[in-house]
Amino acid sequence: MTETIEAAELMAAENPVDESRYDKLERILEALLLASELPLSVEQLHRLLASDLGVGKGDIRQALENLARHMQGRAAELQEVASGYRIQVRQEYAEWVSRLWQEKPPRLSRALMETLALICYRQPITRGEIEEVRGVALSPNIIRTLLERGWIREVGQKEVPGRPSLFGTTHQLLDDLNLKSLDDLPALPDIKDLEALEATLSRHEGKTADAGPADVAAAADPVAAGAAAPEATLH
Amino acid sequence: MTETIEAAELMAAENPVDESRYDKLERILEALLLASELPLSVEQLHRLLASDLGVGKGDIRQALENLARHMQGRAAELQEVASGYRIQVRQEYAEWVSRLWQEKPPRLSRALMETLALICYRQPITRGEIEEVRGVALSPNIIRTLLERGWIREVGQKEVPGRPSLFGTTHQLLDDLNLKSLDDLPALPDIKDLEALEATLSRHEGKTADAGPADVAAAADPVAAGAAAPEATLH
Amino acid sequence: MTEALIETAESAAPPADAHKLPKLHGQTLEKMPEDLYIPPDALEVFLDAFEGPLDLLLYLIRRQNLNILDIPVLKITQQYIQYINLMHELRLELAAEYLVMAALLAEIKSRILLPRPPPDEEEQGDPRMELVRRLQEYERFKTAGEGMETLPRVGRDLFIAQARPELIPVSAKLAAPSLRDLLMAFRDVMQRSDLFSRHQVSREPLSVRERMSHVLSRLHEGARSFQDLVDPEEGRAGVVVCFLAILELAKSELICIVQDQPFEPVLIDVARPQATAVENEND
Repeated sequence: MTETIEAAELMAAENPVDESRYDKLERILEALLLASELPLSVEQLHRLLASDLGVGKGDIRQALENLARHMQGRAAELQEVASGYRIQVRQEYAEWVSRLWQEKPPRLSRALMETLALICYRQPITRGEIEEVRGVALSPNIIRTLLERGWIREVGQKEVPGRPSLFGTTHQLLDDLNLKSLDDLPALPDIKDLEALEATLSRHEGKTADAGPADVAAAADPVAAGAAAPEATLH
Repeated sequence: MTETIEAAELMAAENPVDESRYDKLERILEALLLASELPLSVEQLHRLLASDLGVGKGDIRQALENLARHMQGRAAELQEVASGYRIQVRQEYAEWVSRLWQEKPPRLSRALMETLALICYRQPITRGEIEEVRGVALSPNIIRTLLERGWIREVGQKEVPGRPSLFGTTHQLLDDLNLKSLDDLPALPDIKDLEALEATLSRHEGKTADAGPADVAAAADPVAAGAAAPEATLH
Repeated sequence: MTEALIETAESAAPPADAHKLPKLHGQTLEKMPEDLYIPPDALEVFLDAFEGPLDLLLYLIRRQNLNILDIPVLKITQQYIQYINLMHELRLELAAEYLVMAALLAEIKSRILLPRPPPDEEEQGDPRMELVRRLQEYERFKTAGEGMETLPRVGRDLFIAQARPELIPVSAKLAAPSLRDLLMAFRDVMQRSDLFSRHQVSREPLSVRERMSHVLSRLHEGARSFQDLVDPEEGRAGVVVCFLAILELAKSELICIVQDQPFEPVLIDVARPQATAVENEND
């Protein structure tokens, strides 16, 4: 169904002029960078593509250079940052972009939510420990955003080489989540059990909705009522 | 600090050739679409830009057209879906992009897709009506999953005893399926004319009397087998 | 596929094992109904493959390349009822819908086999008509569902291009996540890392974790005594939480507890890099 660009096709074009081969590699790199949440390093890109495309790191660097050149005059540019390459909107358009946020605050990314959740449950925690659990490098923007928003703070440093910062949650976060204390968050086993989790959530949502019609609906919903059974596990 | 493109600058170029004016509008639109997580409609774009750029909806449409043309040959494309325009990676690169994630998106079950199809083509529809067509009880998970994905929503209640919820589809579903409107869904296969059906059935009555060899093999005593069935179901 | 299944069944069930063969109406099914036999342990799997009785019926019809309008009702009815009986004999739990359909089919069958009913009864509608109508209607949506599954889908075939400026002048605050979103995110990440299975199941009061953060940040202003870190207004529970937090921090070597002289107040301080000196002493 999808017209995948075959490795063979790519290799076939290798001989006379390398142009079209690089063109395709360039477009695959563009696709990867546009879709990725995080910057991608040449090593990562090489790992993703080498076996199927038979390209070396040099080829990737060359194609990235071509990509950067082709993006001249467009609204976005290729930028190399510490952890690799990313495509970003040029700074001169930042003011326009910020209007989107004024209209509607941006949705919290999955990476940000997971990071925040880990800090809630595993604090005090270092960036390295978060990365270990999530299995991916953490974008510096995420910690920055969470700090700026006042949801987390640096609570100390871990006495290991590099003395990384330890992060913990703030009262602001509890307020924003409508919680009195972190103990109001469900315990681990209850999160594992989707039914118990739904029960806890509907209880919380009921509370915050201030016994409005939502409560009545929840009580009438046999699913919610059935899920309330494992409540015992909370005590 | 940021070199914003001033509205004035943009307006200044209005007179002799409109080319450069459209170019800038096009790039601002590109920046907005790349930065936005959700598709943006012409109305939204107009609201964001009109007062500063003095552009009309027609200008925006024209610039979007130019943008689509300029993206030809790139890895991403401009696509119009139900809730507006977005920039997406072309489908031919999907296989490469999906390598960025270790997990494949979960396959959607047949039950879920059949339910979704019923809601698409028969909305507004109740759970009971879905069950009637499918001939089986609907697992509560299916409706919940569809609601959680934002693909369906409750659009009202049917004025029959029990006042069951009526479900309909959302823009999100169309966006996720790359569609502009429900009309873009393939037409539902036709149902055979019921009169022709009746004719066929009566024609058949004669034939069924002389049971074929398969029938003989199927059961030594068809009457006994048939009579036993409902009995068994009653236990 | 069916052929392979029959072969397996034959080799696995020599005559001596006849008692293991499924029984129908108390009689061993020595000869399987044609093109019907499925090993007992596969039956459950087999049934799982269907979305209900209509789906099973459609399968029986399609397998014989028949048009819905041309169903040999009698034959299909018998096959369906045999499936159901077989599963019943094997004590497999059957969804009620399958049994309701069996009853309907049995009724249809008896109407075919018995003399034609008087005309007034026919006005109630031919049950075969109704069945064929339902089968057709179901098949439309089954097909539509299959069609929709193949449509390109965001997250599987389509990926949204995302790029942002490096810095966005922030004027709007990020909206707080809902508790649901936060917990679902946590669930996801824990499931991915499989920490659920390794993690102790006992309940760890999160307030201890929170207090650990709190104590640690207070200590950055300088060493404190235990009393300094406790807020008497919090009552017993608060003191306990605080104490547990301090123990937990000490265990993680994030703080050190020092007493310069006997009877001097115990001071709690952030762990200093001198930790290496302590290690040397231990050597």
